[in-house]
Amino acid sequence: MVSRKAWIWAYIAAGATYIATLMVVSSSGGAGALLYAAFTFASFAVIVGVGQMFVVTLGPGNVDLSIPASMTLAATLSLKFMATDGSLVVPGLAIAIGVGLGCGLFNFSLIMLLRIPPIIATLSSSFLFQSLAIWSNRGLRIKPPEVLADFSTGGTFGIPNAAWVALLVSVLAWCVLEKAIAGRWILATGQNKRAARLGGVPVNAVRFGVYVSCAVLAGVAGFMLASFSGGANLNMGTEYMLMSIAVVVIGGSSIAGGNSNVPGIWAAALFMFLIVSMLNSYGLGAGVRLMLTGLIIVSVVVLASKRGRRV
Amino acid sequence: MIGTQKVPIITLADVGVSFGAVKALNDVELTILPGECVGVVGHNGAGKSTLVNVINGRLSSTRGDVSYDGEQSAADFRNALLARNAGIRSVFQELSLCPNLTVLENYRIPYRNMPRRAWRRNAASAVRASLDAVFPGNAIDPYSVVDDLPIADRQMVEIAIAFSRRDIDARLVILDEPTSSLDGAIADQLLAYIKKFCADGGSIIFISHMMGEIFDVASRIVVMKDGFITQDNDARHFTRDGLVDAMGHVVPDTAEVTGAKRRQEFGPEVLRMENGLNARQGEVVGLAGLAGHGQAEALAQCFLARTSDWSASRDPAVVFVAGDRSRDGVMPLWSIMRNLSLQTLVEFSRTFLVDRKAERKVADEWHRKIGIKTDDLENPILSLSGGNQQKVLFSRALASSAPIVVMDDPMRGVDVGTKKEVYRMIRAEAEKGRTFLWYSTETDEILECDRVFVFRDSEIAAELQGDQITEENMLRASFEMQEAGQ
Amino acid sequence: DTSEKKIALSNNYAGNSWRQAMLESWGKVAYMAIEDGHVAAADAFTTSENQATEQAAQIQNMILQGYDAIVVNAASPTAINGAVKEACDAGITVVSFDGIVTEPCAWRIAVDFKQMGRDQVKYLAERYPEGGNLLEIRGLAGVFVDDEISAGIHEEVANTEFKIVGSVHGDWAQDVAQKAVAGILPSLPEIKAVVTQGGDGYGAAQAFAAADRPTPTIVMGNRRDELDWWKEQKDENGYETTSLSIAPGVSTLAFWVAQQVLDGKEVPKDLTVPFLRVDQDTLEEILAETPVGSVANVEYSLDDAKSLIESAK
Amino acid sequence: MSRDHLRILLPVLSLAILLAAVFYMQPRAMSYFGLNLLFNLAVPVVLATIAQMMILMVNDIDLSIGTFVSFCACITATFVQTDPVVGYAILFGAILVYAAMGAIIYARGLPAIVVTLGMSFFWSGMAVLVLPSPGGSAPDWLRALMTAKTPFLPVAIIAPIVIAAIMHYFVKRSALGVLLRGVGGNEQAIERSGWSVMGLKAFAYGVAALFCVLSGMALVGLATSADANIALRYTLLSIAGVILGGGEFTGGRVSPVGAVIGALTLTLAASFLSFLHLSPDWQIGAQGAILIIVLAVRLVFTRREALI
Ligand SMILES: Nc1ncnc2c1ncn2[C@@H]1O[C@H](COP(=O)(O)OP(=O)(O)OP(=O)(O)O)[C@@H](O)[C@H]1O
Ligand SMILES: Nc1ncnc2c1ncn2[C@@H]1O[C@H](COP(=O)(O)OP(=O)(O)OP(=O)(O)O)[C@@H](O)[C@H]1O
Ligand SMILES: [Mg+2]
Ligand SMILES: [Mg+2]
Repeated sequence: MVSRKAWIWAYIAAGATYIATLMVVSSSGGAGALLYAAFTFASFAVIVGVGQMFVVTLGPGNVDLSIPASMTLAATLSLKFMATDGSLVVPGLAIAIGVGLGCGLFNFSLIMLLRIPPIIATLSSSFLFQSLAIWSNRGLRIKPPEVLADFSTGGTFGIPNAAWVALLVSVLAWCVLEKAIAGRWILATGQNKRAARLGGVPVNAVRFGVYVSCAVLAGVAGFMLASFSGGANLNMGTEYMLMSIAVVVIGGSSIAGGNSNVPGIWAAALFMFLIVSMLNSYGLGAGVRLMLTGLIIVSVVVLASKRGRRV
Repeated sequence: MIGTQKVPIITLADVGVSFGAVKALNDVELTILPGECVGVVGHNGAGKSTLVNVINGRLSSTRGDVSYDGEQSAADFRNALLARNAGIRSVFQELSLCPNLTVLENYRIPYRNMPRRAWRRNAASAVRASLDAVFPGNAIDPYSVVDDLPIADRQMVEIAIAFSRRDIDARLVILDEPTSSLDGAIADQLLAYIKKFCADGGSIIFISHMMGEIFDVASRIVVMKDGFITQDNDARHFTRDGLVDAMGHVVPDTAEVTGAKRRQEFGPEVLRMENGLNARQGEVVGLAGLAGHGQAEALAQCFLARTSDWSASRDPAVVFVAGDRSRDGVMPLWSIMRNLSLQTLVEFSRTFLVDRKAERKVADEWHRKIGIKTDDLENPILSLSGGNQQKVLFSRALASSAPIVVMDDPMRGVDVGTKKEVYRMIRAEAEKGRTFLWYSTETDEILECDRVFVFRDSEIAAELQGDQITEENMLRASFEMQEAGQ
Repeated sequence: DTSEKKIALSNNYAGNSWRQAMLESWGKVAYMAIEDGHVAAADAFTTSENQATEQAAQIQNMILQGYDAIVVNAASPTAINGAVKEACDAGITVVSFDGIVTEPCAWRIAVDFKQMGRDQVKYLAERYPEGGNLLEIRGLAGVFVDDEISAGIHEEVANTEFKIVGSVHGDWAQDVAQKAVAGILPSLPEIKAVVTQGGDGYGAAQAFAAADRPTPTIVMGNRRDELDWWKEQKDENGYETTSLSIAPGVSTLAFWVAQQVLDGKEVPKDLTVPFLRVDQDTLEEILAETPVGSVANVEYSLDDAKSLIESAK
Repeated sequence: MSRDHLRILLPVLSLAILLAAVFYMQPRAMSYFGLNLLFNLAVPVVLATIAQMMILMVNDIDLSIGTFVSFCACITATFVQTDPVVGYAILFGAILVYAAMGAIIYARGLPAIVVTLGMSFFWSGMAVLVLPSPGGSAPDWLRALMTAKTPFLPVAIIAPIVIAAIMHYFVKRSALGVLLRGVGGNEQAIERSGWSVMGLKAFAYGVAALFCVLSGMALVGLATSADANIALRYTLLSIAGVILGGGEFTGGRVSPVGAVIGALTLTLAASFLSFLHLSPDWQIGAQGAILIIVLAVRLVFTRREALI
């Protein structure tokens, strides 16, 4: 079992990588710029990571592989709808959220009604979402409205706007998990679904809420990412499949469910960005970079673990 | 026995075990000779399971010496091996079969040096032989998967495996609450077998909260209290009341506890199920019959039909007390407090946030009321002894305001003192108008009920009321159709 | 006469605008060719994931379905050789394009990716004879095209005053490229130019803008949003660069080559198509022809194919 | 009929139905040549699925199978071809690394999903280092083995049958298999009986690695060469195969025969779709749809969960 404060290690790892990168930063403003960039890009990982965390907390076998496809579909449909028209930003966001809702509902009904194991259910639905995205827009890249692009690439009080959004999302998630009844229910369901049901937990509502909110967060992340990077791609978000799982687990959540951690997600997201920057900055090739990434992830996890086991 | 030159199978000298600050065992001196049947009694958390784990070598004692067959050994991890070679075998309090394997495959697991040739056939016949010897007339197929067996069958399998033939003969078999999910008839078969086993020179350590069973089989009784062995004497020196006193549970044994105080007046009918099961307000309804005859299913159905998968109610219609703790009750990663408050979260919280103060209040109240043996409710639930975990589950349900309480063999592993306390609480709650549905494998508990439904083959075979509620009537109703069918 | 022949397109990926344009071009030419009675069928198949193993299975299925020719855009130049060989052995004509295969029995319509890398650097060397620092954005590690373009770039850089100070993998995905560039920028000195593999230019430009660094000369990859951005910059401050990529319409060329082979024509095994290049002065013209959100494209007719085959002999 | 039998019935039926549909649409497939084409690429998938099954059997999950098979393929296409001794030594070392990973996962109580996720980056990096651009070539004997013209039934059919038979014996019949499944069913019970759960887990991981190595080699034998990304999809494919074959994520409930059939079904499902001539827009989605349909059929077979 990973210890309760496992995320300390993720922060240490992120900090160490940051410092190691700074060693080769040339310009004076480089340190700040790196941090700014790290927060910007970590934000997207945090938003999807929070959703994935809720899903993972539901217990073994629960993971949402449809995040990239939901992101793409939400981004494609909303950007197509807005068609660079700045006055349609709010309905555009509503569409992204609506698409997320739809994707989550679809996933949940596969899991609940057809009782398909979540990994496979979400994998299958991701193919369907991908097809929908292709069908709806044929891969055409439509620019986001000016205001939206400005917002998502800009910053407030020296912090990227994307990070503000992610911060809001993670504070909400933290409250749900630590303070709210719903959080207790999620944790209970993750440890022992049957016992939770017999203990008065509305397990279906819990699972419904978790899958739907994960997909909605993916929709929002897709919307923001598309606004940030100048349009929706069919292959946008591909890397967020592994990324979302990685930030959850490196961040110190027990994958067996029942024990989650929001601050750790931030650390892990920053770490995942900084490690790539560090290895790129040191001019290492892709092979070495991937290898070291893997080794560092494993070491962090091993270090964060408690020695020994219960009798 | 005095004068014979028997070598003790195991000797514990001044043994102590601590879990951090908790001293689970203190200054334990114990010697077990061949042919002895030692009954171990004690309140929940007295250290019985810990003692067992020291004897079978799974726990290293923090202090003192353990010697097998008279040979001294340092307390270390090799003890498990020594114990095995000395012919010591255990049936643990928490069932330890692999549910995904067949019965015969489970036989293979404790059998270290099993000959590999045609092992399936050999294993099947060994398990069969042992099952037949311990539980004559059972119909358990060695090829069936454990998961498909009812809990009573599983317990029978585990006991049979412990007594089965292997390369090293069983000399000391430790049974930690082996009868907790067996019904009376099957338990009697086990007791008879134990007597025979001891008469043939084997030894038994028998842990139980059923005083009747202890007096039935034990040649010697060891009383434990708070980690100490307080008495260790020939069984003849104890009386039932004396034993309960020795365990030191201070429960006022007032008259109102007994079944004689059964009420006759009840409120309107609050529950009726398709199979005819019904209950009135303020009534304690028992579900009896042989284990695995559909009582648990009926209870689950009653609970599930009256609660929702989709919403939690501030005033739930029914709450559930689990007997199979690890499967149906305990949240293993959580603290005692969180486990205790799960059911009532929506009841004591006014908003969608958890009201921590109210939670603490509820937990403290029940900690006191039901005597959960811990000094900090923030401790993990798994640090509690089995019986104390059960108390937490009890509190979880009783803390709720639900008018109907469904109990699935809830006293599994609860000590005598606490049982009485719980009976009293159930009575008091019933007086206040709560209705209880109570499935139990213990006749004593069924006798506490106002009305009893006897189950057979998932149907109600008899409804007993008032003076009809006797052990004899229940047994007759349980067996009737089986005999007719044969 | 090929009017009874059936041609299949085996495509390994449909997840970007280039591939979508490629499929669209194929669809157009297939429709016309069937209308005109050139072939009986020209079906397109796409695998669900960009994986050689899946594509190999797809090709095996096409063999079973009795196609006379298979046009392949391969996930790997070597990993589907087994399946391609099986197709050839079954008497099927295999024509590969863009992602070509090395199996000798197949035809290859290749773009010289190495040359594409070299041309980028050559253009930059003309602009900046004094050299400077280069940032290289690569594609997906372990993939043939990535390796070729990168090799071309590095070879040519050796002949110039340029120095590659940073190299990142953008996985040919806009958001990944942007992220990678943003991550490495703080550690880089002033960048004179960025060499890319197509589709990453706009992301790079955004990353530079976000880091408040002067915009270097970014070689573009013919995507409409890249061209748009270039046009914008050009109108604003006379920004100059070049843009080059393989045209998605090369699928139509592959189609006609397959048709010609089926027709019994003698066609050399290796054909080369030029890549489509957009320059400072052709920018407006090509921009006008490129649909919003898509890629600059040229499609080939039967006559184009015939003349290309002639010239290759 | 026991639950175990029911569990295997579904995969068998879905494979049979799919096969019937494929034969109906494409009678040509009903031949030695046709069967070989339909199934030969399933052989490495079958091997990878067995590897995943070994891991799921001990209650873990392996997200690095795809990259590890790719790595093995790269080694096979390079070192094993040019320098057999070095090549086999590397593969053997990789198996040891896997076994060590299993031991560490148990000893430190780590979530397997995280460690294997990390290792997937590691193997991927190693593969890129070994083979920066696609290439290499298959050892001749391997090529000959994978394309051998066996009498009556093609290799593509014989190999899965042999693999299923061996693994069925090993997992379901042998005394060691019982212990391994026991680890998945009730780790504590195994430990209480004095077995080293760490050793058993390491062993299970080692066997899984062995099958990954075989999968990589089979793949190279079929494809004639390798690249660093050649088998990435095997990770999800192998999980889907085990589940489709009636396995479960926890509790040590796996079926080697089911897993093999699951892998074959998945391969066949893709072929089935390409025979349908769907519009390119929907081809990807159809793969999802068919997975959903095949798994939804389980509803009919799995009895309603006892309680919930
Ligand atoms: N792993 C552990 N960590 C901490 N405390 C423990 C642990 N195991 C047991 N204890 C404590 O040791 C004491 C003795 O426990 P033990 O399980 O031996 O009781 P028991 O007599 O078997 O009770 P029961 O009748 O309820 O089974 C209890 O107070 C329990 O809380
Ligand atoms: N479910 C069952 N019920 C009754 N008998 C069975 C059942 N399954 C198998 N048997 C019989 O039990 C005998 C032993 O079966 P099995 O082949 O499994 O054992 P084995 O020969 O010892 O195995 P192995 O050679 O694999 O160690 C066989 O005669 C078989 O037909
Ligand atoms: Mg105990
Ligand atoms: Mg009992």
